[in-house]
Amino acid sequence: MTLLEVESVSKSFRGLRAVDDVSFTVEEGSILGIIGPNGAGKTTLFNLVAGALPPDTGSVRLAGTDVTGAKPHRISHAGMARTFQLMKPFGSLSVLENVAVARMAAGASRRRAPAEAADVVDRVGLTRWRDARSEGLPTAGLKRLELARALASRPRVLLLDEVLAGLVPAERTPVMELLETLRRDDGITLVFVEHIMAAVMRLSDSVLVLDQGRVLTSGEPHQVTQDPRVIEAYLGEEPTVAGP
Amino acid sequence: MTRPTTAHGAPAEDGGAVTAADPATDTPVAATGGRAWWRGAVGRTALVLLLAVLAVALAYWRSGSGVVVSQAVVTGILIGGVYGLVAMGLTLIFGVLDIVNFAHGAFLAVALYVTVEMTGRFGVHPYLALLVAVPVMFLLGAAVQRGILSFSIGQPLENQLLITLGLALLIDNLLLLVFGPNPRSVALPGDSGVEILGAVATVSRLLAFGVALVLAALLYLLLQRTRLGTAIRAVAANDTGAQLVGIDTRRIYMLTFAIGTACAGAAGVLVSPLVTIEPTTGELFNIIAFVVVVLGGMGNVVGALVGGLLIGLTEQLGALYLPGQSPLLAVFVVFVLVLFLRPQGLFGSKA
Amino acid sequence: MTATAEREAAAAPLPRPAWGRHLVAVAVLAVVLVPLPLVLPAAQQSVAVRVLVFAILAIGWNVMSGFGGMFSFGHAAYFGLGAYVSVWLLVERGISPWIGMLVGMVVAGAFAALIGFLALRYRLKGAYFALATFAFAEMLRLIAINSDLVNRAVGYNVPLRSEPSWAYMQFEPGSANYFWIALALTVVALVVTILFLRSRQGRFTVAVRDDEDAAAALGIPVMRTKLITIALSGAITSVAGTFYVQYYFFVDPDVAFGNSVSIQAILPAVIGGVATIWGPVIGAAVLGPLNDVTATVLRNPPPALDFLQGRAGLDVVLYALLLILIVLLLPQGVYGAIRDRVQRRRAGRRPA
Amino acid sequence: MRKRWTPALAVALPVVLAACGGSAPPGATGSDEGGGTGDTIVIGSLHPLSGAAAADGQQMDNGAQLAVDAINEAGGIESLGGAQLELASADTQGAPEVGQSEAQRLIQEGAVALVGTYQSAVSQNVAATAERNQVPFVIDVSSADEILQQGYTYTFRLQPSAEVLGQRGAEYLAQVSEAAGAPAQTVAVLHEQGPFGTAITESFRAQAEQLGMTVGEVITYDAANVSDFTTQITTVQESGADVLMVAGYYRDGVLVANAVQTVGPELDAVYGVANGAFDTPQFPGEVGAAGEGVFDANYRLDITNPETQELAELYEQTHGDQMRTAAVLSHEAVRVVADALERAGDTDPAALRDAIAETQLESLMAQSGPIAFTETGENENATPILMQVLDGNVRQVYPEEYAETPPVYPAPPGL
Repeated sequence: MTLLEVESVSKSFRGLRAVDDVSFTVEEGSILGIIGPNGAGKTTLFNLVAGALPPDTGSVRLAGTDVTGAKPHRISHAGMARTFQLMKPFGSLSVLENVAVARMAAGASRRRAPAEAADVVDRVGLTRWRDARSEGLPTAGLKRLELARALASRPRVLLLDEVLAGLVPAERTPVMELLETLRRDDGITLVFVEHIMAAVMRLSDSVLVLDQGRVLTSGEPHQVTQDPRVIEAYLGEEPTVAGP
Repeated sequence: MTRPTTAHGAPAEDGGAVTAADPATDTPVAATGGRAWWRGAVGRTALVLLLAVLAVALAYWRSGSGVVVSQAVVTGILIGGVYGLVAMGLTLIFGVLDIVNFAHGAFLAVALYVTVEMTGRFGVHPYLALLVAVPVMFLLGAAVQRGILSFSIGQPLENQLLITLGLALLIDNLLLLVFGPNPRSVALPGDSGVEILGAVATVSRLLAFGVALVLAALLYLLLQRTRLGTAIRAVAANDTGAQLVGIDTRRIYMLTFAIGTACAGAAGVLVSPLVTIEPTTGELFNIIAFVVVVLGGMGNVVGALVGGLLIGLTEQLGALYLPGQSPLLAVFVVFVLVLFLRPQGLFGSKA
Repeated sequence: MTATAEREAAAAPLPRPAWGRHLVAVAVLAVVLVPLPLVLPAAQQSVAVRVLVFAILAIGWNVMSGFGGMFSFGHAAYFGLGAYVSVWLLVERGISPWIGMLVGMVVAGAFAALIGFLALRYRLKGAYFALATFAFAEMLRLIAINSDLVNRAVGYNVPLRSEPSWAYMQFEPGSANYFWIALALTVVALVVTILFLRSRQGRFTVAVRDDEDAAAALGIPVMRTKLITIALSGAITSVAGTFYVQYYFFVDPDVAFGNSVSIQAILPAVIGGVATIWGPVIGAAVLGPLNDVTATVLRNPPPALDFLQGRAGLDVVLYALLLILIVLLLPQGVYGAIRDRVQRRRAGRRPA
Repeated sequence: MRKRWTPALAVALPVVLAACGGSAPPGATGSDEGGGTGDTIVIGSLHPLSGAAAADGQQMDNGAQLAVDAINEAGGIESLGGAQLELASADTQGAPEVGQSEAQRLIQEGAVALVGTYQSAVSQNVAATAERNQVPFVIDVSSADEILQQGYTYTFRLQPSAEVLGQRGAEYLAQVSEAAGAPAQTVAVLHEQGPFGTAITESFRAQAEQLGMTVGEVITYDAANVSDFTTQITTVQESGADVLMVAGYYRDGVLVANAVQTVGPELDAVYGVANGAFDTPQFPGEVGAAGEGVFDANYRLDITNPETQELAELYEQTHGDQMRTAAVLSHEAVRVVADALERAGDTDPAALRDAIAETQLESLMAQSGPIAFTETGENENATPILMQVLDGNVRQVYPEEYAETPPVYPAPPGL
C-alpha cells in the first residue's frame, strides 16, 4: 500500500525555487533514501512534507488523506514524525522528559508517559543520559534524542534528516541497526536524507536524487549511483562513498 | 525572547528558509543598500505620503477649518522632528546592542540640566551647550555601557530592561538630589513666532527641526561612509560574523551606546527651550521614542526621523479625529498596526 | 576548546521534577506564615500584604513570560481588568468582589488570549512582542481615562461598610483577615502554577518555549498551547488586581493600567528567578520591603551619614542602585542562583 | 560566569537581611519617636517628596515643619502641659499604595493625626486608611470632590473643592469682565483629562452657563505627554471664543502660555481655574512676556495679611526658596491639628476629631472667613481668589478685599 504520496510540490523563496515540482511515493514498510548535493532542497522538501512550510503548489497525501499545508501538529497526529538536521532538544528538560513530552503529545497520559518514554530512551541507547539536561548532550546523544522523540509519537512514517551526520563511524552502526529493526519489527516506513552513501546503500529500498530543487533521478540504490548525471552533480561536491 | 537553548551551529545546508520567512527575526540596519530596497523604499514613501494626504483631507473634513488643519500639520511635523531627534540615538542602541534602553529619556534630562547650568552660570547661548553636552554625554554613555550594561550582555531581555529602568530611576533621582525639584527653563534669545503656510511656529522649534535633519544626515553618513559605521552595521547585522572578520564587538557596543547617548545629549540641548526642565522631563519622550524606533525600523536613523514625523502628525491629526480621546491612543493604534503588518518597520528592508 | 567539557558538565543529571516536594513546600510556607499577622504590627502587616500582592502579580507574569517564554511588558492590562471588573460589579451592581474576582479572571484571561492571538498571529517575538503587550495595556489605560462607563479618570472608591463582611471582603483596618486572604490567594496561585506545570498542558508549554518547531513536529498544537498559557497568566494576575482594590479601597486608570504595574509584575520574578516556581515569591519578599528599608535607613541614618538625612530622592537612588546590582550580579535571580549552586554540588563539581 | 557567585551572595545577603529587618517589628526607630506618650505628640506628614510632584511636596513638608517649630517655640500645647509637637515626615512618592502603607506606619508609630497629601489618588487611599483606623486626617491639597463624598467622618479638607473652584472661577470671570464693560460671552476650555481638570471644568461650565456665558469648544489633553499646544490654541482661535479657560498643571500651563503667544489668538483673557502654573512665582520668569496678563482663579495665601508675609519671609530665609501656596496649606493643616489638641486637651483620636470638627481658626489664606468645617469635612470658607500676572509678578486682583491692585481687563495675550 502507498503510504506517502508527494505530488509535484514546489516552493520558492524570493524567486529562488528551492523545491521544484518534486514527486515521489513511499510504500508502507519501505525505506526511501533522499540524496543530493548541498543546497539541493532536501531539508526544504522535508519541511514541505511535514507541514513546517506550506508548499506553493502540489499536494502531500498520507495514507490516502490530503495533508497538504496542514499544521505540523496535525500531520504528526496523522502518523508522520520527523527529526531535525539541526537538533532541537527541549533544552531545559531532561532526556526522559523530552521523550515523555513527545509521548504525551501523541496522547499518552501524564502518568503513563514517563514509563513508556523510558522504554524508548533505552531502545535508542540513551539510558546513560536519561536524566541529563538535554541541551548539554554531545552531538551523538542529541541525534539519538531526536530519534527517540520522533519514535515516541509512534509514527507510521518517520522522516529522518541526517541522523548520522556528525557521528563517528563507530557510532553509526548501532543507529543503522536500530533503523533496520524499526522497519522490520515495528513496520515503520522511513524516509531519510543522508550524505553518508554507505548508509544509503545499506538501508534504502529506493533512492531519490535531488539537484537544485528538482528530481534528478530515482530508483534502486545501485542503479542510481551508477547514473552519470548523479556522478556529475556530485562532482567536486564530496566523495560519493565516505561521509564527511 | 525565548529562554537560552543550545547555540545553533553553522547555517543549515538549505534549512535557513524557515527562519528567513519570519520577518521579526530580521535585523535591518540603516539602508542595507541594494536597488530593490530603494525601489521598495520609494514605493513605501509614496504610500505613506498618500496616506498622509488622505489623513489631512479627513482632518479637514472633521474639523472644517483649514487654519486648524494646517496648524496641526505644521506642529505635527515640527514636534515629529523632535521625536525623531530623540529616537535617533535610541534606534542605534536598539539596533546594535539589542537593548530596550529605558534610560534614554533620563540621559536626555542630564543634557537638559547641562544646558541649564551653561546658560545660567555662564550666560552663553543655549546651543553653545552642544559643545559641552555632546562630548560629556558621549563619555557618560561609554562609561555606563562599560561599567554596567556590558555585564548584562547575553542576559535575557527582561534583565536588561530592568537594568535600564533602574538606571533611569537612578539618574532621575540624582538630578533631583543635585538640582532640586523646582522647574527650570532655558530661553532662546530672539525666539519668536514665525508664519509658515498660514500656521505659526517658534524659531526654537524650527531650529530644533533643522538640526534634527542635519543630525540624521550626519549619522547616516557616519554609518554609511566611515569604517566605524561599517563596523557598527556589521555588528548589528550579525555580531558573531563581525567578530569572525576581526571586529572588536565589545568596542563597537561601547561606541554605539556612547554615540546613542551623545545623540540624546544633542536632543536634550535642542529641546531645552521647548520644555519645562524637571528631573523627570526626559520620561515624557521615552514611550513615544520607542514607538518611533519600531515605526522607523530599529537601527535605521533615517527611519527614525520619518517615524518621528509620522507620529507627530498622528498625534496632532488624531486629536482632531478623536476629540475627547487622548492623542496617544491614535499613536498606539498606529503603532500596533505597524507592529502587526510591518514589524521590521516602515523602512526596514526585509533582509 | 572547552565547549565539550562544558557540555559534559551541563549534561549532569537534572533532578527529577519534584512536584510533590514543591506542593509540600507551599503547604509548609502557608502554615508558617499563617500566624504572622498575630506578631507583626499593623504597618509591617500592610507591607506583608503588599508583598503578597506583588507575589501574585509576578506569579502570573512568570507563567507566561518565564515558563511560556513570551516576554510580557503589559501585565498591567490583566491586573487592571481584574481590578476594574470587580470594582465595577461591586459599585455599580453591588456584586460581591469574590464573584467579581472570578468574572475578572475570565475577562482578563480572555483579553490576554486575544492580545496573545493577535501578537502571535503576526509572529511577534522578543522585544516586539513585549512592546505590543505594552501598547495594549496603555490603550486600555487611555480608553479607561476617557470612558464614562468606568467613571473616566476619577476611578472608583470601594464603599465602606458599617460591618465587617466576609462576603464583601471587608474587615476592620489592620485585620489579619486581609493577610490571610492574600496568603490564601498566593498559595492557590502557586498550587495552580505547580499543577499546571505538572500537567500535560504545562509540559507542552515548556516544550514549546524551548523549541517551537520541534514541539509542533511532535504533535503539540503550538498556538493553542501558547494561548492557554497566556490566558492562565492573565487570570492569575487579575486576582492580584481584584484584591488590590479591596485592600486599598481605590482604583483609577493609572493605578490599574499604568506601566509601573507592568514593571512591578516583572521585578519580583527577575529578582527571585524567572521560570522558577519560587522566584516570584522570593523576589516579592525581597523587593516589597526594600522601599521601606531604604526609606527607613535614610530617615534614621547612622551618625556618619547624618548629612544625607532628609535629602529627597536619596532613598530612590539607593533603591535603584540595589536593583541594578541585584539584576547584574544574580542574573538567574536569587532562587535560580541557589538552585544552580545546589545542583552543581549534587553533581559533585565545584564551580571553577 | 560561575565566578560571579561569591560576590553575588555577598550582595544578596545584606539585601535579604535588610528586607527581613524591614518587615520585622519596629525596633528603636518606632518606639523612640513614641507617639502620644510623654511630652511629644507626633503628627504624620505625607507628601510626595520624590517623583514628578517633588517640588510641591517638599514645599509642603517644609511648611508643616515651620508650623510645628513655631508652635513648639511658643510653648507647645498648653492644655497638655506644654507638650511639644513632632512632625514625622513620609514620602508617598505620589503612589497610592506607598501612601497607604506609610500612613499605616505613621499611625502605628503613634501619630495622632495625619496631614497631606497633594495627589488626589493618594489622598483617597490615606483617607480610607485614616477612617478605618479612626485617626483624623486633614487634607491640605487635593481637589477631587469624591474624597469627601464617601461619608468619611475623620477626613477634613482645607483647600476648596473642585466644585467651589469651578463655580467661583466662573463668577469672578463674569464679574470682572462685566465691570470692565466687556462681558465675557464665549468661553473655550482647555483642560487636562484627569479627574482634576474634568471636575473643575464641569463645575465651571455649569456656573458659567447659568451666568449667561456660552462654553464653546472644550479640548482635553493628557498632561503627562503633551508637548505642544499650537494646534489646540489655533482651534480656540477659530472657534471665535473671547476667553480661554485653562485647567491643568505646571508644565502644560507653561506650554499653553507659550502657544498662545505664538499663535496670537484674539482673546480678551487667558483665564486659569486652579491652574498649576499661572499663579506660581516661577511662571512669569519662565514664560516671560507670554505670561503677561494671564489670570488664575485659585486658592491662595493672602499676601495682604501681615502674618502671611512674615511666614513667607521666614520660609525664604530657612529654605532659600519662594514659598508656595501649598506650603501655607500644610502649615495650616498642622495648626488646625494643634488648635484642636489645645481645645480637646487630649490626644485621643475621637476627641481630637470632634475638636477638629468644631474648628474656628483664623487663616493665612485668602478665605471668606475663619477655617471651619462643614458636616462632610469641607472647609466652608475656603475660596479661590483671582490673580493676574502684571509686570512680571503674580498679583492678587479680585475680590476687592484681597486685591493688591485692580485687575486689568481685557488682557489680550502679550498685553
